[in-house]
Amino acid sequence: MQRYILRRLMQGAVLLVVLAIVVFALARVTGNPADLLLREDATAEDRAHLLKALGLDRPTHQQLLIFLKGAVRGDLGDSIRYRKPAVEVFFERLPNTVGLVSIALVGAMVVAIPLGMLAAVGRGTLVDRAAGAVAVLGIATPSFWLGIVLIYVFSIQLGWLPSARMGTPAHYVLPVITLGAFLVAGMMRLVRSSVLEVLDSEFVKLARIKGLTQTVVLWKHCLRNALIPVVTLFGVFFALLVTGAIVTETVFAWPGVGRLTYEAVIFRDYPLLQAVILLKAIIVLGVNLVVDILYAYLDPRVRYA
Amino acid sequence: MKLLLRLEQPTSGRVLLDGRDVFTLDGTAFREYRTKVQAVFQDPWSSLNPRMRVRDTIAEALVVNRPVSAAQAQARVDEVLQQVGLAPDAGGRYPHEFSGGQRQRIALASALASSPELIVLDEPVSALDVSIRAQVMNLLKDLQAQQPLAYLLVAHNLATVRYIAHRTAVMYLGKIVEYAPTASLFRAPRHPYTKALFAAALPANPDAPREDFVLAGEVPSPIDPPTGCAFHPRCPFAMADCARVAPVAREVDAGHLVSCHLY
Amino acid sequence: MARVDTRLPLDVGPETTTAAAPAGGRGALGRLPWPSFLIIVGMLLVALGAPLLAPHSATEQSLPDKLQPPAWQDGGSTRHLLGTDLLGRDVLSRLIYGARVSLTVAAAALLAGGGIGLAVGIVSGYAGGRLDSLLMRVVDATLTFPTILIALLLAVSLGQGLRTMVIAITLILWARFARVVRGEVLTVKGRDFVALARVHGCSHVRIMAMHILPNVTNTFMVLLSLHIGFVILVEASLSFLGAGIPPPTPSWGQMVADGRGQIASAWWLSFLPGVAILLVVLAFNLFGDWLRDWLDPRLRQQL
Amino acid sequence: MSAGPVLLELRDLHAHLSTRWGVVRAVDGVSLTVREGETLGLVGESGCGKTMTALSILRLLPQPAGRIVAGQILLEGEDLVPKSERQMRRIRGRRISMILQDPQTSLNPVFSVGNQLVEALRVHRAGPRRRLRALAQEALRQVRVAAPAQRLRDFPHQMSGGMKQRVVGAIAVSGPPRVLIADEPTTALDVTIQLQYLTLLEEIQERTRLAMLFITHDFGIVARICDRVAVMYAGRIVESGPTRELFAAPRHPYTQALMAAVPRMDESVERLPAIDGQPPALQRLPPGCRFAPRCRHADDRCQREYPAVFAVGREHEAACWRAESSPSR
Repeated sequence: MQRYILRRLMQGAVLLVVLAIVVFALARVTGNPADLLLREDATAEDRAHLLKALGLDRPTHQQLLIFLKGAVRGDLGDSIRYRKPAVEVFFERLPNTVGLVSIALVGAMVVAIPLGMLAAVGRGTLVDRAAGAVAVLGIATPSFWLGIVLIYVFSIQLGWLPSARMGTPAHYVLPVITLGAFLVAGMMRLVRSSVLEVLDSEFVKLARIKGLTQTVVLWKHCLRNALIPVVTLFGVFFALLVTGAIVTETVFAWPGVGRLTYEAVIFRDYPLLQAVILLKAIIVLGVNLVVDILYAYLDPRVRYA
Repeated sequence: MKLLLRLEQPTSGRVLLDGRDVFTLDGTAFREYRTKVQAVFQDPWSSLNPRMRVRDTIAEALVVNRPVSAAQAQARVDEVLQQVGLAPDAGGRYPHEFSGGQRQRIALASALASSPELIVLDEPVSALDVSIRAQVMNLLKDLQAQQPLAYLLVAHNLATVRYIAHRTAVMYLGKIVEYAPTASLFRAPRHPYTKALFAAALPANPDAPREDFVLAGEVPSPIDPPTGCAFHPRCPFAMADCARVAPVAREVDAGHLVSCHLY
Repeated sequence: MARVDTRLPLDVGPETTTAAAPAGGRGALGRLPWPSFLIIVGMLLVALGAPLLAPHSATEQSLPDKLQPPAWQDGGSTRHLLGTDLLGRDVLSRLIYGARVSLTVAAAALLAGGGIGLAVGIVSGYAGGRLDSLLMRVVDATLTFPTILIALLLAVSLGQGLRTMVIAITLILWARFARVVRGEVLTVKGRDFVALARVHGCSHVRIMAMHILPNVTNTFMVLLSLHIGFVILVEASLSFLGAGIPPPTPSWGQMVADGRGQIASAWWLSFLPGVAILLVVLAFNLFGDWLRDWLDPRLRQQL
Repeated sequence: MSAGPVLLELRDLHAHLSTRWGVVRAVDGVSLTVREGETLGLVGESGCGKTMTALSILRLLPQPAGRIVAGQILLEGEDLVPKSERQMRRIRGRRISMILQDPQTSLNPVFSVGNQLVEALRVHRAGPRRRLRALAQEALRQVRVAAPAQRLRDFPHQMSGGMKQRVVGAIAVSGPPRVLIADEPTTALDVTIQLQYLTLLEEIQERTRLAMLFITHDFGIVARICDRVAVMYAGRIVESGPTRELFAAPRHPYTQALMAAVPRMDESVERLPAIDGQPPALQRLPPGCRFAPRCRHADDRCQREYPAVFAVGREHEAACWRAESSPSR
């Protein structure tokens, strides 16, 4: 197990270096990053000045080395917009996103797992159809649009809930629903199909031959087996959300890393975007590793393999 | 078996066809080999490409190895379809329209198309139902009677072997432990493993004597076979030598070879 | 031609009824989802005939006409059936032209991403060994990385536009296709007819082309249909974030974004393009589900 | 082995499956009896309805496709068909149990063997964990698993197929049930392991005197362990009788043809008489005798009318018009 983790960490490190180089290269290949920073009325002198300040006047390979060295030390350059280290900006925002995402994920699981199981057990019944319809809708609804509709209905028309920024617990409600809608849909589908698969298995047949009650069959045999893909998905979702709650955070002006990413794009804050992407990659890799370890714990076949 | 079909490479040793080493063949000689050796596999549901017409499957070995015209290929397809007892219009259809027994006939037809010298039959009837099995076994016998054709039959069912094979080799963990004319082997099996196999095979006769020669233990992994005679850990007659020295084949009867320290 | 397992009529084992049991109440064999189908056909027609169908120009501004509500609301007029935006542009016309953008991006990205994925999947699965593990490592790395970030990064560095959008989505798509196709190739490869093809003397290229490819086309078609909705959503999200097709070319995601500021006074600006996205994605997804159930029920578990 | 009272009796059982290919009459009027301490072999080719018969008895037909449409299932005289799911749960495992065909998938891969065995024991008896654990060890010992204490901690994937099937056997007889249904339990096993397993089943039966319904397609297995045989074809039982008598003088043309078509171990045959054609699809059954299209003796009546069951010997019955000439019952 330790060797496995070590190997995974090594692989992750390689991946990060490759990604860092790609991010670095993209900025250079497509033009000088300095040009993105300069105002349109900047003079050639301003430009030269900026180049020197950013170290862009040195040969490319030196720039790369400096960049990588800095990255290893946790220095990914300064944000242009915020005028402070990009890493610092990122970590200021991170807790807000993690908070939002955790609530949405846990909420979605609480709804989706029982619902998915219910749909699987009552395959073909009204419950199943209703759940199926909800899932299909949830997946097809663009979350930015859902967010705006929710704001319109609950903030503007009804005035029940705040529409933007953080503060009270009430601020969480709409963003959580927006994120959760998609999550519930995806999870429910997955739980349903994996429970169905388990229900059709021979060992469930044997469990029923033993005379076990439906409850035990469901909550012991089905849940554990069906949870395996869900756990995988949980990790994937968590990573995706921490990195990809961009849309929701933008809609609700949520001061998290997603909104930060959006700002970096809109204001062409390249150092910040660079930092955000690399840091998010680290989060994704870390979460995936944890998921795989958890997976091995849930499924003994993996443990000894 | 996979080695013989050159689907995999051997670690040592040679495979000879008509006296030539199969693994050194290249170019035209190898193409020729591909036409001379054909195969029929166990599972009729997986051995036909569902997206190819029966005709194209049958003609494949011909088309890819020899310059033949479409008309020649078609003629040959009709010929072999008739040989395996299928209607000529079967060629234009897709495999899913056929039952297991018919599919196995198609598989046989595609093996026959290039007029091979040898057909490897890997458990050709074990996936078929009893009532279909006899049809296919009879067909195999008829085909051999009509043309010069050698079969290498791989089977675990002793009755099938007895019905089709002229000579029989018994394998345990990758080694041939006994090799004899079928009649001789069934009259007097010598190797303890062969005996155990015979005891374990259940004749369809309630009055058959019960030789309760039940083997203990399970088959060891072929990756790490036991030393000496691979069978010694399960052999009721194992002696001290069996664990150390691998036995060599000895002829105990006309053409009847056994690899066992008892003989 | 559907791959129908002809064993079923004979073999009444418990396993056969699994496939036979009504699958979630939907997806009965051959029952086309008509509403979805109509939406899809409608959208195709609208996109193709946009210049003929659109009552106004999609980009022409007319400030006096700004923020007119849809025809059925007070103050609405039949001149602008779905109202106008902040710059006085006709919403209906913009929606109609927006369909073009969505479909163009979807078609181009699916063609490129799907094609690459199919090729990589077949080669990777068939070759196996080191090439396979190398390619799959790349696929995994691509898949773990969040979609939207890739696109944002590209948009910022390559500049916004149709080309960037297609490249970005292709980068995301190929890995998804490659993984599923490879899995399918592995099962096809394990079947006896592939070994027999080698016994028959077929070359590797012939085996891939004649034996593997035709047996993964169903899967590929299903994958394509199931990803149309996904691509449209990604395109809309990127446009919403301002990293999509640059204005004034209308795209649905961008229309939702533009309407946000007026949500309190002119709800239709954000709402209507969103409904369009929802309907179209829904239609494509349902159609894809149906196609999957019809062509390849086994895929249900994987997708 | 002397046979005791009838434990399991099926009376004209019909079970249907609705599939997308139409209604499959998987079990179409099956009647049979199994006595205490007796093994009845249910023989037939794949898809003839053997497994569905077994699942019907346990009321575990695939849902919602499968359904018992008529007939009675009498377990010690008590009809199981009208029983609720709740009542059935008390019966399953304790009074009637089953061994499934494939040991590889019969055990849940994510729980240890001990966990699954204890679970089966706990269904029918309460007790402290330690005691159940000891009982589980004893159960494994009885199916001749070496080092049971260690094995209990193993996960299924760490065991060989034969070993897993022993565990499944231990679970099945832990009730201990009065009736055991074994559905091709050795088909997935090696020949040499198969004999070990059959011997084990015989031992268990001798000890507990349970009634066994043994489903197989292999006449060799039937000859070895069954007291009586029922031959099934296309959803119906065409012939049944004591093993020795049925093997010596099969009366139904299907049984005759089937037995003749099996190559023999003990004698060399030049040519086997094969049965032409193939079994009918169960959703498109012919109106008369199901075997008529393949039967060389079939006449008009066979095509029209399904034959009644005629007694052709002591406990020996055949569903064939040609058996009518024998003393009818």
